[in-house]
Amino acid sequence: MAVQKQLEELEVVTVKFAGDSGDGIQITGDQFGNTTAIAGNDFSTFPDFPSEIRAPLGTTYGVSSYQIQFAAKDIYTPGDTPDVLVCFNPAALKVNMGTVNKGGIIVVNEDEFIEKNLKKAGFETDPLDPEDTTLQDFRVHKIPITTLTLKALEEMEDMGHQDKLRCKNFLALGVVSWLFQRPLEPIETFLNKKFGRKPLILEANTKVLHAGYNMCDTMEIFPIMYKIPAAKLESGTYRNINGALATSYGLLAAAEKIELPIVYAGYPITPASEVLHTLAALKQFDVAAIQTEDEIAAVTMALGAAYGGSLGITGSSGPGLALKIEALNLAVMTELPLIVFDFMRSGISTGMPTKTEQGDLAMALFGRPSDSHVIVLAPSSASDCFWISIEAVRLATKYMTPVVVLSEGFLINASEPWKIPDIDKIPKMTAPFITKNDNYLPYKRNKETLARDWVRIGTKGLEHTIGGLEKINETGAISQDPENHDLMTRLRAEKVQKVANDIPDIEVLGDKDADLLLVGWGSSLGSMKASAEVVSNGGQKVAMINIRYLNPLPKNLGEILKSYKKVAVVELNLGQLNMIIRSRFLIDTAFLGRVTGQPISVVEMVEFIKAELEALKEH
Amino acid sequence: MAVQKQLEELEVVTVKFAGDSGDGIQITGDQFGNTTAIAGNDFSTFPDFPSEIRAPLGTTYGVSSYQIQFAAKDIYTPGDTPDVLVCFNPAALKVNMGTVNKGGIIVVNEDEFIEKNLKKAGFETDPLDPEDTTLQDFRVHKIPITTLTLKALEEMEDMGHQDKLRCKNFLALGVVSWLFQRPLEPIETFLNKKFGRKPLILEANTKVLHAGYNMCDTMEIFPIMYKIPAAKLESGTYRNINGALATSYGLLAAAEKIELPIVYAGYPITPASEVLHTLAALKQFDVAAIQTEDEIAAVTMALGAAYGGSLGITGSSGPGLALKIEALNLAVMTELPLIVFDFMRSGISTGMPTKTEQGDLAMALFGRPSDSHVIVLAPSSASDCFWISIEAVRLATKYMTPVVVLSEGFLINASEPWKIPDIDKIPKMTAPFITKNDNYLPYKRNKETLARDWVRIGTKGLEHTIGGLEKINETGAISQDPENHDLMTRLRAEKVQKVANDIPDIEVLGDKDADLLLVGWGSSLGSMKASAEVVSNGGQKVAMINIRYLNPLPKNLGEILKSYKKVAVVELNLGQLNMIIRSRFLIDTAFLGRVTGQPISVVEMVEFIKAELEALKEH
Amino acid sequence: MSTTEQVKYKSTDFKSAAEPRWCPGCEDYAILKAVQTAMAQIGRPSNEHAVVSGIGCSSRFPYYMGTYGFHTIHGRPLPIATGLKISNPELAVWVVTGDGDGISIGGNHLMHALRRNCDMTILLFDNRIYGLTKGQYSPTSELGKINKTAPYGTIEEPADPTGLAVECGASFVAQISATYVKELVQVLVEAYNHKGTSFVHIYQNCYIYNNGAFDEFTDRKIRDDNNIKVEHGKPLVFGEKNNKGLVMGFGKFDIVEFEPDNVPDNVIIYDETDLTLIRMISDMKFPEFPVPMGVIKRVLKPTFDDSIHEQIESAKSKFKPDLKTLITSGDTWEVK
Amino acid sequence: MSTTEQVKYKSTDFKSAAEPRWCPGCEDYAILKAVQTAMAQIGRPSNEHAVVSGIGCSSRFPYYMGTYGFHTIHGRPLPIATGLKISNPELAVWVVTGDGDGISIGGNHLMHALRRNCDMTILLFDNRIYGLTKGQYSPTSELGKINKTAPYGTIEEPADPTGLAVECGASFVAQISATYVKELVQVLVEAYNHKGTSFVHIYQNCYIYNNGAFDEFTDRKIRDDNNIKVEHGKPLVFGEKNNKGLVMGFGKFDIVEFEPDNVPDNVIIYDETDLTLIRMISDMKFPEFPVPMGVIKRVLKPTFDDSIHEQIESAKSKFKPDLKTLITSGDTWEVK
Ligand SMILES: Cc1ncc(C[n+]2csc(CCOP(=O)(O)OP(=O)(O)O)c2C)c(N)n1
Ligand SMILES: Cc1ncc(C[n+]2csc(CCOP(=O)(O)OP(=O)(O)O)c2C)c(N)n1
Ligand code: SF4
Ligand code: SF4
Ligand SMILES: [Mg+2]
Ligand SMILES: [Mg+2]
Repeated sequence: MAVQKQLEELEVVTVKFAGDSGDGIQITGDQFGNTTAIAGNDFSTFPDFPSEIRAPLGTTYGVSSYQIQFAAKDIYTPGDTPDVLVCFNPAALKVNMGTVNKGGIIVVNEDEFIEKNLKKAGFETDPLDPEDTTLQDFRVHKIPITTLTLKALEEMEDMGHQDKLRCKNFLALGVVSWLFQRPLEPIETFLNKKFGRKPLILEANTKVLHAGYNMCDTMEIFPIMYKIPAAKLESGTYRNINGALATSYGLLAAAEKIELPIVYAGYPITPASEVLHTLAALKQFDVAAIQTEDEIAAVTMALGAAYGGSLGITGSSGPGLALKIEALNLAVMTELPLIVFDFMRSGISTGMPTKTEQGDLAMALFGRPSDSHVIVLAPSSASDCFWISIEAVRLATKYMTPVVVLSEGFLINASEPWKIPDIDKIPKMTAPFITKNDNYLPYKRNKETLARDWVRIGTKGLEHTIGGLEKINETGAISQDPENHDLMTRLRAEKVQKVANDIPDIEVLGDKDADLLLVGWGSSLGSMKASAEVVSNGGQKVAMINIRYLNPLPKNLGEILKSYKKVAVVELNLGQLNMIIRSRFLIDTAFLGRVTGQPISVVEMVEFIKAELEALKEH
Repeated sequence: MAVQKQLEELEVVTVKFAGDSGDGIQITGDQFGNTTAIAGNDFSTFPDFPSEIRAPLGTTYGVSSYQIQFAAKDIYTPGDTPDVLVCFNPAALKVNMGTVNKGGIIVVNEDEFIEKNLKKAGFETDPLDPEDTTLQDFRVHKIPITTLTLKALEEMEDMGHQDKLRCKNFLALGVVSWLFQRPLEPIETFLNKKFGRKPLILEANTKVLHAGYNMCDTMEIFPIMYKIPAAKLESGTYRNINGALATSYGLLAAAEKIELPIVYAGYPITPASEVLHTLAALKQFDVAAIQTEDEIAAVTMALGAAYGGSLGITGSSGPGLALKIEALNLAVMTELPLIVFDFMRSGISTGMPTKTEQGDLAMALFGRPSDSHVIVLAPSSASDCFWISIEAVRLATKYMTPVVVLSEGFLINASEPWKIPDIDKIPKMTAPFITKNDNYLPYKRNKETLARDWVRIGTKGLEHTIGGLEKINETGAISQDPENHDLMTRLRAEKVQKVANDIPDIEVLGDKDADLLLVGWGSSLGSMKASAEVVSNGGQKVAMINIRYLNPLPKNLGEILKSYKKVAVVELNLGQLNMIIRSRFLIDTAFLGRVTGQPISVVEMVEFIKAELEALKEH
Repeated sequence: MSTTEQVKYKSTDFKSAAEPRWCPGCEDYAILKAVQTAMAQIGRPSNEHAVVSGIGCSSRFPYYMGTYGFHTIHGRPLPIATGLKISNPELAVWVVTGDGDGISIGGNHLMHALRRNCDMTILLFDNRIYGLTKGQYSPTSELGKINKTAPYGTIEEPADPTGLAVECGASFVAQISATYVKELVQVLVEAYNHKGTSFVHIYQNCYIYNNGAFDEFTDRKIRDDNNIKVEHGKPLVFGEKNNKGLVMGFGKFDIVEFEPDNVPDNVIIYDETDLTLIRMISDMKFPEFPVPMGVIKRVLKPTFDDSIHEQIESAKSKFKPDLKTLITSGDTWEVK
Repeated sequence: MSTTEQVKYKSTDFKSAAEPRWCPGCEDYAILKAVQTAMAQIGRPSNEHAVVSGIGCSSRFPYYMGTYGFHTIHGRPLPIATGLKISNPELAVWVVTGDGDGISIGGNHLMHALRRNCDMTILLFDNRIYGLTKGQYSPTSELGKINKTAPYGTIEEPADPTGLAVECGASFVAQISATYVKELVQVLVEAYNHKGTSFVHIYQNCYIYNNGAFDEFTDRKIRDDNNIKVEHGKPLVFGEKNNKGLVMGFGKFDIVEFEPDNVPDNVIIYDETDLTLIRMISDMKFPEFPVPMGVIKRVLKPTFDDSIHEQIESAKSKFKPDLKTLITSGDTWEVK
C-alpha cells in the first residue's frame, strides 16, 4: 500500500531536465509540458541544446536541457532558475547545478556517477559522496534510474539491452510526474501514437513510466509532493504550441484568408529549418515548400513566386539573411510582397547557432544598400508567431512591399498553452490584383496605400516589364532622371510609413502610472512582464510596452514615451532598438542589453529596474 | 592675320561637353582638364555617362557629358550649372540646355541639327532657327563642326571618312581651348602618346585641334575670349588625379609602407571596376589583382589572404557589398584585417549604376547580423582617396579588424589637381605579427588596442584554428558559454571604439564662430565649402565639418556639435548620418538630403543654409 | 498551355514599344528578332510568355519584348524564373542570361536548375566577355585573352556551357550561333516545345569588346568546315562540300573524309537521346573537331514544377486541407 | 616546399588537443585518422599545412588537426583557401567540405576553383545528407529519398561530384570510400603530391541521418563486385574473384567476365591522363557499372597560384616597381 505523503500546494515551479543529447531530454520535457498543460497550468518552456548532433557521451558541451516553468497563474517566461533539476549524468549536473535555487531539489541518476563520467564532467570529487559539500545547499535525491529501468523491464526478454536503456527518460518522467501529481494519461496517449507500430517499445516505455510514478508512491524518495492548482486561463480549447508550429499555421491561415497558394523557399539553417520541415509536410494546403541550393536561390525563388502572384515566402537566420540582402532590395525596387522570416540566432558569423538573440533588428531596418525601406514585425511569444504570420501577409500584399519578420530561436523552440482561435473569425484579406485596364501603368499607385497594383503574370493585356533599374513613377519606364530618382526614393519610404495608419496603437502594460517605462520587443515581453510582476509585488511601479511593429513604429509611440519620466530599453543586443528610439524621439534612454544566447533573466531585469527607480528617486 | 579680339579676365568658369557616347566626350573633357591644370588653374570635374555601352545615336538617354569647373582660386565642386555648354548633337542640347546659366554660351555642332536628329531628341521645332525662342536666353554659337573637320582633313586621302569623323571632338577642343586661351601642347603630348603608333590618326587629330583653335583666332565666331589666371595653389609638383587612381596608388603606398603584398580580389561592377583594372595593370608592385566568379568569392579570397598574412582587399558597390555581408561578419569574428571598399552608386537594387550617392552608410555600420562592428572611413575628395587607402591599411592591421571604406562613384570618376606627396614622408607601418610564442593564444589581446596577434600562416609553433563559432577570449577555443559570448560581443565593439584614440580630432572649417554648423561626409565636403563661400560672400556665417571617420566617430565631435546653436546634416541620402548623430548626441538636427544621383548643387545648399539661418534669427 | 484557337501571330506582336539600347552592330538584336519570330511560330499570345533575365547587356532583353518581363539581379534569373513557374504553371517561362550572368556569378543556380528540370527555356548569350561592365573577361573567355582585368592575359581555363549543361543532367541542350538566323529560330521553337529545362547556348558577337570572337566558326567563308549541324536521325556530316563525317573511334569520334554526298555507312546517325553520343558530341574540342550546332540532347524526365504539383495533389488526396482540424490536432484541453 | 631534412612524423603529430565531437559511429573519424596518417607520410611539419573548411559536420575537421585551420562559413572554403594559397604559396592547403557545403551552396566556387587549378587538395565528404542541420537532403541524395525537407521524397536528380569535377577541368580527380582506409591514405598522399587542384570525392557514412547509404558498394560482403579499383597503368578489373573487366564498347565501356586472373587483352589498361577514358570511367552509373575507386584523372597544367606569381615577376622584369615614378607619371606641372 502506498505510504501516505505530505502534499504541499505551490503557485509556481520551475523544473529542468538535463542530460546527454541521446538521453531523450527534449521528449521528456515536451511530455512533461503536455501533461502540465492538461493539468490546467499556464506554462512556458525553454529547450536548449548543443550544436553538435550527438556530442560524445558525458561531455559538458554535449549537455541538452529543457526547462519549464508552470503555475497556477499566468506565466511569462520559462523561469530563471529551476526549483527542481533532473540530471541524467554528472556533466548535466556540472553544467546546471549553479543555476538551481538554494534549497531546490536535485534528482540525479545515481548509476551514472562513476569515476569515468565524473572525470569527463570535470568533477574532482564525487558530489554525491555524503562527505562532499558541492551540493550542500540542495535537497539531493539519488535514484538509480538506469538500474530501475532495467529492473522494470527484466521480464521483457525479447527486448535488447540498449533498447531498454533508452526507456530511462520515461522512468524519470514518471518520477517527476508523481512529484507534481501530474496525470500520466496524456503521456500514454503520446506513447501510443508514437510507438503504435512498435508494441514492444510502447509496452516498455509505458511500464517504466508507471514504475517511476509508483515507485515514488511506494518508497520514501520524496518526503513531500506538490500540487500546482490549475491556472485561471480564459475559457476555451487549448493546445500546446511552439513558435515553429505557430508560424507555419499562421501562414496557412493567411493563405486561406487571402486565397493564395504559398511558395515557401528555404535553405536549411538552425533554427529556421523547423518551419521548412513543418510546411514541407503540409503540402495539402497548397504549399510548395522548397529546399533550394542556397539562401540566394531561396529568396529569389520566393520573389519569383510573389512576382507571379502567389505568396512568396522565405525564412532563415542571420547568416542566411545576409545572403538575401541583394534580392530583398530587388523586391523593394519592384514593390513586390515578399515575406522574409529571420529566426534570429546568437552571434555574428556562425556564432552560437542553437542559442537565441535579438541581434538583427538594425540589419532588418538598415542592412541594404541605399535608402531601402521594408516593414519589420516581431512576434512577442511563441503563439504570437501565428498572428504575426497573418499580419505579415496582410501588410505585404496590401502595401506591395517586402515584410521582414524578426522571430527568435527561443520562440521557435519554446512552447506555451495556446487558446486555439476560431479560424472563421479571422478576417478575410484581398490581394490588390488588377485584371483589366486599358491603360495599365505598372507603377501607378493606390492613393491611400501608395501600393502599386499586383498582376497575376499571364493576365491578358497587362504585359509589362519590371526590374531593378530606377523607373519613372507611374509608367515604370526605366529612367536616370535625377528628380525622378529622388521622388521614387521618397515614395518608397513614404509607402512604408503609410502602414503606420493601419496598425494598432501600442498599449501600455503594467502600472501605467509609473515613472519608469520599459520598452522591449520580441520575446522580451515575457521577461518584462515577469519582472514587472516582481517589482509590483515589491510595492514599486513600472510600466512597459512591447513593440511588435518595428517599422513603421506605431503612431502613438512618441506620445507614450514622452509621458514617462524615464524610458528604459531592454533587448538581447547592444542597443539596436535603443538607437532608433533615441534618434527618433531624442530621449535619453536607459538601456539593458544582454547578449548571452539566453533570454534576459528576471533577476537581472528586476535589479536593473530597481536601480533605475532608485536613480529616479535621487533626482 | 588674326583679328584682334577682346580678352576678358574671369575668376571661375564651368564648361560642359555633351554628346553621344561615341563622340569622345570623356576624352575631350579629360584633355581640357589637363590643359587647364597645366595652365595653373584649380579645377574639379564631373564625368557623367549613361549605363548603356553605346546607346543608339542621337537619343537623349545616350547622352554622355563631362563638366569641369576651373578657376583662379580654390575650387570645390565641378560647378552646378555651366557657363559654356558644347553640344555635339540635338539630344545633348535637349538634355543639358536647362542647366546652362542665363546668358551663358552654347556651342553647337550645327551639322547635326537635321530633322531626323531633332526628332530623336524630342525637339518639335529647330532651336537653331532664328525665329525659335528656345535658346533666347543664351549666346548661341553655331559651328559646323563636322563639316569643318572633314574640310580640315580634306588632303588626307589615305584616311577613311569614318575615321575622319571621329576627330571632330578635337576640333571642338581646339575651339574651347581658344575661348579660354589654353595651351595646346599638353593635348598634343597626349595625342603623341596615345596615337604614336598610328601616325595617320595622330596627324589628323593634331590638325583638327589646331584648325579649331586657329579658326577662332581668325574668324568672328566669338567676340571675346577669356582668361582665367592661374590659381594660387600651394607650391609643389602637381598632377591631375581621379579617385580610382588615387585609391589604387594609396593602396600601393600603404603596401610599401607596411611591406606586405596585396591581394585585391574583385568582381567587376560599376563604378568599382576601375580600381580593379588599375591594380591589374600594376602587378609589378606585388599586387595579385584577381577577378573572381562573384563578390562572395572576392571577399572570401581577400579574407583568405588576410588570414595568410597579406593585405586582403576587395572592392565593389552596393549590390556587391550586399553579397559580402556574411563574409564580413566572419572577418569581424576572426578579427582579421580585411579591407572592403564600397564605391557607392545610386539607388537600391540596380538603381542608376553610373550615378553617385551616399546611400550605404547605414549598411556599412549596421548591415550585418547581430552586433557587428567595423571601422568605417570615407574619403572627402578624389585625391583624399589616396590618403584614405593608407589609413584603411593602417587601422585594419593595427586593430586587426575589417575596415569598410565608403567611397563614391562621383569621386572615382571626378578629377582634380593633386599635389604629389613625398612618398618618403609617409610613415612606415608595422603589422602586429607574432612569430614566436611558447604559449600562443589566438585571442589574447594587445592591452592598448585590444587587437589579437596576426600570424603569418605557416609560422612554426603557432598552429591554431580559428573560425566563425563563438570562442573563449584569449584561448580562442569554441564555446557556448553565455557570459563569454556577452563578453566577446562587447570586446569586439570596444576594440573598434578604441580606434577613436588613434584618429585626428575633427576640424571646423568655414566661419567657426557661426551659429549654424553644417555636418557632411564624403564628397559633400566640396558642396559644403562652395556653398559656405557663397554664404560668406553674402555676409552670413556658416561653419562646417566633414566626417572622414564614420566609425568610430572622432572624440571631439560631440563637443563641436554642442557648441553650435543649430546643427544641419547634409548627405546624398535620406538621413543616415543624421540618424547616428541624433541618436548619439540627442541633438535636434536640421537635415538636407538629396537622392538625385548627382552631388547636391551649391544653389540648393545655399538656399538651405539661408533658410536655416533665417529660422535661427526668428528664435 | 497553348490556346486552342488558331491565331496567327507576327513577330511584331512580341515587340515592346521601347527602342532597344544595344550598341549598333550587336548580335543581341538578331537574337531578339529570332525570339520574337519563334514566339510567333509557337502561336501563344504575348501574355502567356514571361522573360526573366539577370544583369548584363543581354539581360536588357525583356524591356524589348511585348511579353511579361522581369529584369532581375546579376546571376539570379534562374531561381526567380523557377519560383514564377511554380507559382504560374501555365506560363511559358524564358530566361535570358549571359556568360557572366549565367556561368560566373550564376553558375550554381544553373547547375541546380538543370538538375531540377523545371519547365522553362534558358537562353545563354555567350559573347565570351562582360559587355555591360565594359570588357572584362568572362568564364568562357579563352586562355590568354588580354582584357581590362587581365592585361597580362587570363590564366583560367574557360568553362564550356554546353558540356556543363550535359554534365548537370539537362534534359534539352542546344548550341547555336546568332548568325544562323533560321536555325536559331528553329532551335528556339524546339526548346520551347520541350517539356523540362531547355538550355540553349547561343554564340553572340559583342561588337564593341570582343568583335570577331566566333569568326572561326561563324564566318560564312569558313564556317561549313568548322562547324557541324547536329540533328536527330541525321548523319553527322559537315564540310564546305558536305564531305566530312564523324565515325566512332576508340571512345570518341574520328573524322572521315569522303566524296561529297557519298556518305559512308559508318558515319554516325545522331541520336539526341543517346547519352554516349551526346557526351561525345559535346566533348568535341574546336579546332580538332568542328563546333556542333543544333539540338544536342533531348530526353524526357519528370519536371520539377509537375512533381511539386503532383506531390501537392497527392497530399490533398490523403489529407483534407482542413486548417481547423490541423490546429486542433494533437493534445488539446478545455478551460471552462 | 618540403623541408629537406628527413623527419619522421607520426599521425599523432597532426592531432590537436581538442576531442572530436562527431557522433559515435560517424565515418568522419576514419577520414580524420587517414588525413593525419597521410600527413605523416608526406613528411612536412604541421605548421606547413593549413586546413580550410566550410560549415557542416565534416567542416568541424580543422579543430581536430594540429595544423593551421580555418573553419569558415557555409560554402566558401574554396575561395578562402585560394586567397590563402596566393598569399602563402609555400603552404600545403587542404580544403574540407561536405556534399552540402561543396555542391549545394558552394557549387559555384567548386566549379570555378577546378577551372583555376590553384594548388590545393579538396576533400569532399559525401554522406548524401545534411548532417549538421539534422537530416535534410543534399544535392547528392538519391531521387525519391524521404527526409525532413522531402517527406514525400526528393524530386531532384542527384549531382555527381566526380563527374562534375571532370567536366570542370579538374587536373586531379579521385573517388574513394572512407571504409577503404589504406587506399584512402594513399589517395590523399597522391592528391597532395599533385601540383594543382586535387579533388577527392570521399563517400562517408552518416551514422545518424543516412546510415547505410553506401552499403551497396562499401559493405565488405559485396563490395568487390560493386566497385572497381582504378589505377594508372593497371587493367580495369573487378569482381569478388577478379573475374570481370571493362573493355571498349561503342563509345562506352562494356563489362566482360572471364576466368579469375585470366585477364583478356582487350581489357582496358587505365590511363589517368586520357580524357576519353577518364570521361568513360566517371560516366559509369551504378548499379549498371561498378563504382570506380582510386585516382581517375591526373594531368599537369599551370596552376593559378604559379601563374599569378609568374605574371607578377614578369611585370617586375618589365617595369620597376617604383611608386614615386608611378605617381608622377603622366602630365605633371609645377606650382612655384
Ligand atoms: C551583384 C552584381 N555584381 C556585379 C554587377 C555588375 N555587372 C553587371 S553585368 C555584369 C556582367 C555581364 O556579363 P554577361 O553576363 O556576360 O553579359 P553581357 O553584358 O556580356 O551580355 C556585371 C559583372 C552587378 N550588376 N551586380
Ligand atoms: C549561410 C548558411 N546557410 C545555412 C547554414 C546551415 N548549415 C550548416 S551545415 C549545413 C549543411 C551541411 O551539410 P554538408 O555540407 O553535407 O555537411 P555534413 O554536415 O553532412 O557533413 C547547413 C545547411 C549555415 N551555417 N550557413
Ligand atoms: S557592349 Fe557588346 S554585348 Fe553589349 S550591347 Fe554593345 S556590342 Fe552588344
Ligand atoms: S550527424 Fe552524421 S555526419 Fe554528422 S557527426 Fe553525426 S554521424 Fe557524422
Ligand atoms: Mg557576356
Ligand atoms: Mg553531407
